[in-house]
Amino acid sequence: STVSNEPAASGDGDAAGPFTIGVSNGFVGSEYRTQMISDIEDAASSYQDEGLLEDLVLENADTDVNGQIQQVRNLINAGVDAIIADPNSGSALDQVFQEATDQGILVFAIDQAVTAESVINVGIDQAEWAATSAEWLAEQVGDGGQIVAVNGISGHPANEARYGAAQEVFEAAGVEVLTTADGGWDQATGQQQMGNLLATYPEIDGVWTQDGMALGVLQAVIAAGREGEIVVTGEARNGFLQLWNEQSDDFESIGVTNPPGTGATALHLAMAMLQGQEIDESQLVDGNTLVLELEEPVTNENLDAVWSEVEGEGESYVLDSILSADDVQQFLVQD
Amino acid sequence: MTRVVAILKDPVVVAALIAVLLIAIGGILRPGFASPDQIVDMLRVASFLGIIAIGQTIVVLSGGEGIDLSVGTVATLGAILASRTMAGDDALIVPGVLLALGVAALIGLANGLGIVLLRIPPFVMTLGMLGVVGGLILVVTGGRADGRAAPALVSLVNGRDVLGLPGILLVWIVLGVVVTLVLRRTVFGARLYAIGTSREAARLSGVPVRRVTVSAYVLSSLFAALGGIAMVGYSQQVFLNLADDLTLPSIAAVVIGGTLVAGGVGGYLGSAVGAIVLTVLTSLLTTLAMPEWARIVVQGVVLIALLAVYGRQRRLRS
Amino acid sequence: MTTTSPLVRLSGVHKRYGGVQALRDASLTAAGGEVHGLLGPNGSGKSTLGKVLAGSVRPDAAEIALAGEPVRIGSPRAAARLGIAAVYQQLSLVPDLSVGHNLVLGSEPGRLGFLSDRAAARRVAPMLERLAPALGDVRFDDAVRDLAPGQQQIVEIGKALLRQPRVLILDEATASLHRDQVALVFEIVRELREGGATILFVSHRLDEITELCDRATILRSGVTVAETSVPDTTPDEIVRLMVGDVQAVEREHGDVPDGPVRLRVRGLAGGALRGVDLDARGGEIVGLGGLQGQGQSELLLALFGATHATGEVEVDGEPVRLASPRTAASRGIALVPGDRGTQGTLPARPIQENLAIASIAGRSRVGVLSSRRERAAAQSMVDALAIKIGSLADPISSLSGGNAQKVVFGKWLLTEPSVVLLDDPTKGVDVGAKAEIYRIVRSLADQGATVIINSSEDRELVTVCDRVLVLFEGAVRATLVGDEITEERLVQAALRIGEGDQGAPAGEDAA
Amino acid sequence: MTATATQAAPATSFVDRVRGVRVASWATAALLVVAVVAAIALQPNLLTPYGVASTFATFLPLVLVAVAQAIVVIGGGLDLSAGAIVALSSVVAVQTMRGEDGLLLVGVAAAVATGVACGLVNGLVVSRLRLQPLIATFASASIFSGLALLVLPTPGGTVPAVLTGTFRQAIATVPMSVLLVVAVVLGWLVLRRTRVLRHIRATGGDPAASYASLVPVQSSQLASYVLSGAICGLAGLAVLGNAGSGDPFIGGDLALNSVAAVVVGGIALRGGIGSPIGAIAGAIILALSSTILFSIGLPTSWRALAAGVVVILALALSALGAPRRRR
Ligand SMILES: Nc1ncnc2c1ncn2[C@@H]1O[C@H](COP(=O)(O)OP(=O)(O)OP(=O)(O)O)[C@@H](O)[C@H]1O
Ligand SMILES: Nc1ncnc2c1ncn2[C@@H]1O[C@H](COP(=O)(O)OP(=O)(O)OP(=O)(O)O)[C@@H](O)[C@H]1O
Ligand SMILES: [Mg+2]
Ligand SMILES: [Mg+2]
Repeated sequence: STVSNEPAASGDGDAAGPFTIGVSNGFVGSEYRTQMISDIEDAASSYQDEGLLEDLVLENADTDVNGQIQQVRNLINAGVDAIIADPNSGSALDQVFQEATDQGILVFAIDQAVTAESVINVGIDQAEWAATSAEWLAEQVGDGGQIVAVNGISGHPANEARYGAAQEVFEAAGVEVLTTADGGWDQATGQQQMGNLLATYPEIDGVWTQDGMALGVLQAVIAAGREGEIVVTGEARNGFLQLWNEQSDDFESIGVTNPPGTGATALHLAMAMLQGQEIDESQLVDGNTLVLELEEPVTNENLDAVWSEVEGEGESYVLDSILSADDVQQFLVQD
Repeated sequence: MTRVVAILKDPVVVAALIAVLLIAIGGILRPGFASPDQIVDMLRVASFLGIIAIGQTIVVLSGGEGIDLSVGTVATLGAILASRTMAGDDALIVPGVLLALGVAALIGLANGLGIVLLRIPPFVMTLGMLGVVGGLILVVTGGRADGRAAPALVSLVNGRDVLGLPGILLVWIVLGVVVTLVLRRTVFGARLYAIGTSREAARLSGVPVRRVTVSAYVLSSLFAALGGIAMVGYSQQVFLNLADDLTLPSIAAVVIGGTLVAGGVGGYLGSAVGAIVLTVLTSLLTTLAMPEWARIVVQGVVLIALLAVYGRQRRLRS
Repeated sequence: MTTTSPLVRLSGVHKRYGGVQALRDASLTAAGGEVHGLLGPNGSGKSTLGKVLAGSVRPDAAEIALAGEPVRIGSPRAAARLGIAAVYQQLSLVPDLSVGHNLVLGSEPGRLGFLSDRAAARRVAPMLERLAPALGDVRFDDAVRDLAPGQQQIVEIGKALLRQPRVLILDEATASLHRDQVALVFEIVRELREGGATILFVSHRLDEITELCDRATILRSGVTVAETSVPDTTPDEIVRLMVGDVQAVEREHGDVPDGPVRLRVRGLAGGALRGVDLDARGGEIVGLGGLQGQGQSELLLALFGATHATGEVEVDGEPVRLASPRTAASRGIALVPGDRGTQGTLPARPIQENLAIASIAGRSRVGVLSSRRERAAAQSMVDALAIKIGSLADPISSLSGGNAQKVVFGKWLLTEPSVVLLDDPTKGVDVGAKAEIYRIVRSLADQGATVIINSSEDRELVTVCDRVLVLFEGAVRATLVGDEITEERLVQAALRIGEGDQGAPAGEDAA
Repeated sequence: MTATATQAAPATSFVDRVRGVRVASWATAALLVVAVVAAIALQPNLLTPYGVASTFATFLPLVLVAVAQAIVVIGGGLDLSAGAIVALSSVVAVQTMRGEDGLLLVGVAAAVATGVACGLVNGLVVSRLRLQPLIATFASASIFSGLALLVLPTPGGTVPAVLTGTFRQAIATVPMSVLLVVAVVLGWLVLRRTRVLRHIRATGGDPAASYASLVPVQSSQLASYVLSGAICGLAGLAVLGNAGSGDPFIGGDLALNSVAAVVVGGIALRGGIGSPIGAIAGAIILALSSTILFSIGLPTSWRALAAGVVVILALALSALGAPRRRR
């Protein structure tokens, strides 16, 4: 026999409410995740005021995949109606997500798409995100240009999707990638790695890097006094924008937004669906992925405007975009 | 001849030779690797690990299975507290550093008291503390580190102001010399080695074993915080997990430097060289074009090879 | 078992430890059915030679023949296969395992990798029974860690005997045993000898050698210097062979000096102690006698603040808090502990540091040491006590037992103590060094210090003490003064108290 | 005195056997009871069939790794590479099974063989090269993680339905995951009666004495790592059963968590004493403590701090309760 998957205690599935939504985040060591969680909390508070949302249950801790499996099971046992997860793995949580959806719980994966078919992925297209900055860089260094890449963590699905897309762009544009190094999506590590690369690859024209490391990479380039000759892709984060803003006007870069607010967007979707609305399957890519449009990237053209807008947000602020409850209606079946 | 052999058996000398060898190999494969600028850069990066390894050395020397797994997070916390306080202002460096050191001292005190009074083994006491400090960082920052190093601190680390070298190297050398002198020429040093060799014999020789043990863990946290502060001078902004990953390398540096894990034998010079060896190794692997998995594997293999050179324990049949 | 060739023949044995040549062309020949003494001063290589035969030390060169057959002994397991078993000077028991599991360790009965405790118990039971007079009520399941040192030593011997060896090495196996325990061991050894086995017997107790051994090989500085028939050699002659001509220490105690009481103890209790009262004057050497394990060591440790105890202690009329060795040391109390290896020395550290550690704070300025003064202080002790060392920078582990013990003395002499507590200070120390240690003790007293000494050897108490307190069950039950102190009186006193109270205690109390 | 011999009979009575198992120490037992009661009181859904099955399924990987770690620790070693071994064996298993039910046994064999191979590397490095276990296994963890990345460059691959299905099965209403945890306990009860484990224990207690007592010290150390590697291989499968897919980074926290579990389970890190049963209890206590902290609804920014404090308290309690070496 199989252990029965009765619906969880309070998950009645009706459009009645009030509902309980669980959030599982398996990594708290970054400002990005902090902003993601506080975006979700902000979005939740209006539903709570309306009495539609009874409780927002947060599972938010540094842990490995096994720990996150436990997080999700804790949420299931707590009887939530929907789960929003920023998964530590693109595939290894499939089983537990399946357990959740089997019990009638809605599951949304943000920031990192998962393969479980019953889960709705909400997020930007990582490949498109990477291609945007890669194309910009290829244009800057031109055909025959030589670059290095500072990646996140090899083997991490987002990293592979991003670097894969960037590689295609570079190949097509005739840009040569001399080598790659992992910066672990960590500014200090990125800075160290870039320092090593600068010393040993003196001939490079540019660096392609991802968010979470670009500030470190740029600092290494500045420390070597080569910010005038080496083109660096950037990130849409205040720390980087500030340094960018301090440079002379002929220093160019690009920052493509990877919004932490997808979590809040997913919350709006979740609330709508809990209240009986259905997702418009025709808009789903690969059957379960809702691709959010990229914001206009930050470039020298709009830097001043963007910077004056976000300057007050603090150094760790990540440029954001959150769809509102009304905005998400576009993804739902309208009756 | 025998003197040469004796010198070659000294772990510090071996480690130093290995560092030179790695730089030479790097220089042959990628000419820029052995350039003075790159060497200075690697030393700069090694200094963070090296300063943290000071405390780790003291704790390992203190014996009783001494080890401090919390140094990485304590370094991060120190960096966060200092940089949030100084907030990019030179005038606030001193309060920032003092605050960081004060909190670090309390953490070290907690480690030491847990080990001495509650008799929790150091490995797990400091492992638990790793979690506590990680939690403390979240409470203090609310998940956003938001700190900025003061310009003077940045130029100390990133500038080349002292004889064309970064000031942090001078700081590191001074700290290293002071610690070496403290270990060799002070009552504290003698007592530290004594308790590291045999807690019981030391106690029966009138050594205040508990006090010295607790001091070792306090010092460990203090140097960890200093290392973290140096690191925020390098990265300029502070991040939630800035120095977290330096814990196990700091232990590796101590062991590569020839300090006995059982305690009582060794010194800081070896750990400093060990920190340099590890940094050079990582840098070398970065610049050699190979798949990341191969880098990770090679890193492990080389570490084992390094340890096998002289980090071996006694034979049972001598 | 009758062979024309000797059962054991070792020759050309060389072994070097770093800078120390432990064995230099040593040799030994012993026949079956013989108890063969292996004699020599501390550090002469007795243990090393034994370990070469037992497979636990790898010699640099050696020729070994058993019953005429040349053999290579690569490990203790190889030695065991050849019928060689050893009882080492350092115990080789695993404290976390039970007595039974220790006894069968390495040769556990069982099938297909699974153990049979039942079979093990069957094998062990006769041995426990045989050893009971010396071991007391010790069972298969008792943890070795809970046994008294003497009992552990007996278990160790039992472990070797269970292998039914044809060559048995006993390396100071009797050093921590009391008289009756020794008697049992001797009985067993004689049985083995009857069965044709060879027993290599190492001891610093001359009377044991003369009582038990048939022949003896004498080592000096790693070289075999003589082989002799023991019954045909006088004890003096043996001592002369071992250490050359040493001046025997004359019994030298005068009247109890008068003057104020320096150390006054009232109602000291805790652990094995049940209310000890004691007065000792400056210049007086007070011995602690009685059966072993009646609280002698505990008394010294308690006076030093090293174990928890309650009661009143005064030094020169001032009360002393029994808080820690540190407080005791600051009041001029010093302790030379019983276990030199784990309590007395810092093995990996240089001789200089070992000498300096207890008095280090007094020579420092604001915590900073002057290496010149440290060296001078250490050197003064090396000279004063005639400690034989290579260099002050050598680790103390490179010294022989006697010299290491002198370092422990030196460490405390540097604190200029007024009360000196000695716990079995000549255990495992050779005849020559012993005599020097007695002189040191005497000169301490002459300089006005109070010395309290515990000894496992009655003769030692007779030789050095002005007064002996006989302890039983944690309290002083009798006092012998001056000429009353003889070995006979000491034994009588110890036993009579025991009988008077509750019958003869067998061996030691399981503390 | 003749009583000595007759009383030397082995511990064969049932009571003695139970006592022989020695559930670590009273502290561990007490903590376990407190944790279970608190978790159930705070989270009644834990007692639903899904709650029980999923909770035990969650325990299983850490329980297995804790047992593996306990064996190494009892043998006087330490294994910081346990997590990496779990990751490597799980990705090797995923790649060999390719999602096909028929290849399940091949996958199991591959996972265990990988674990054994890793254990062999650790064991040889520690026993033959005589490297300090802590730092040697830190280094070997790097090797195993790198290889995991080579075997499965990016997360993916499907796990055969039989394997994931097993976790949801129940036999006579007892969830499979519970039975598996019980099986681990029974497995240990068998293992502890073997010569090799006696020798591992002796070696951990005092290597020099064991060597002199004819214990094959090197082989025992090697065996402790190999055995532990094999169990980590099984943990790799348990992880797959939970995950349903492969991931080269899967075992991140397992190594340090297993050390904590071992200590909470009353096993001294110096070796020679304790029982993996304690480690199993330790693993369950730690896993439940995170459930408990979740259920009492602490603000999230404080939860990490609270978790750290709880771990230290648990360690302190176990350290007080654990048997201590006599001075
Ligand atoms: N493991 C070792 N390392 C270094 N030196 C050693 C070691 N074992 C013994 N020695 C040295 O070898 C010499 C012989 O030592 P050994 O223990 O054989 O002497 P012994 O005759 O048994 O002395 P004792 O009577 O004190 O037991 C001594 O100088 C000793 O210091
Ligand atoms: N010939 C030798 N040379 C150097 N060291 C040795 C030698 N033989 C043994 N040893 C040392 O002795 C210790 C135990 O090794 P040994 O091989 O004798 O036992 P083991 O491996 O535990 O037993 P076994 O191989 O029978 O299973 C190790 O520390 C080893 O380094
Ligand atoms: Mg000896
Ligand atoms: Mg072997």
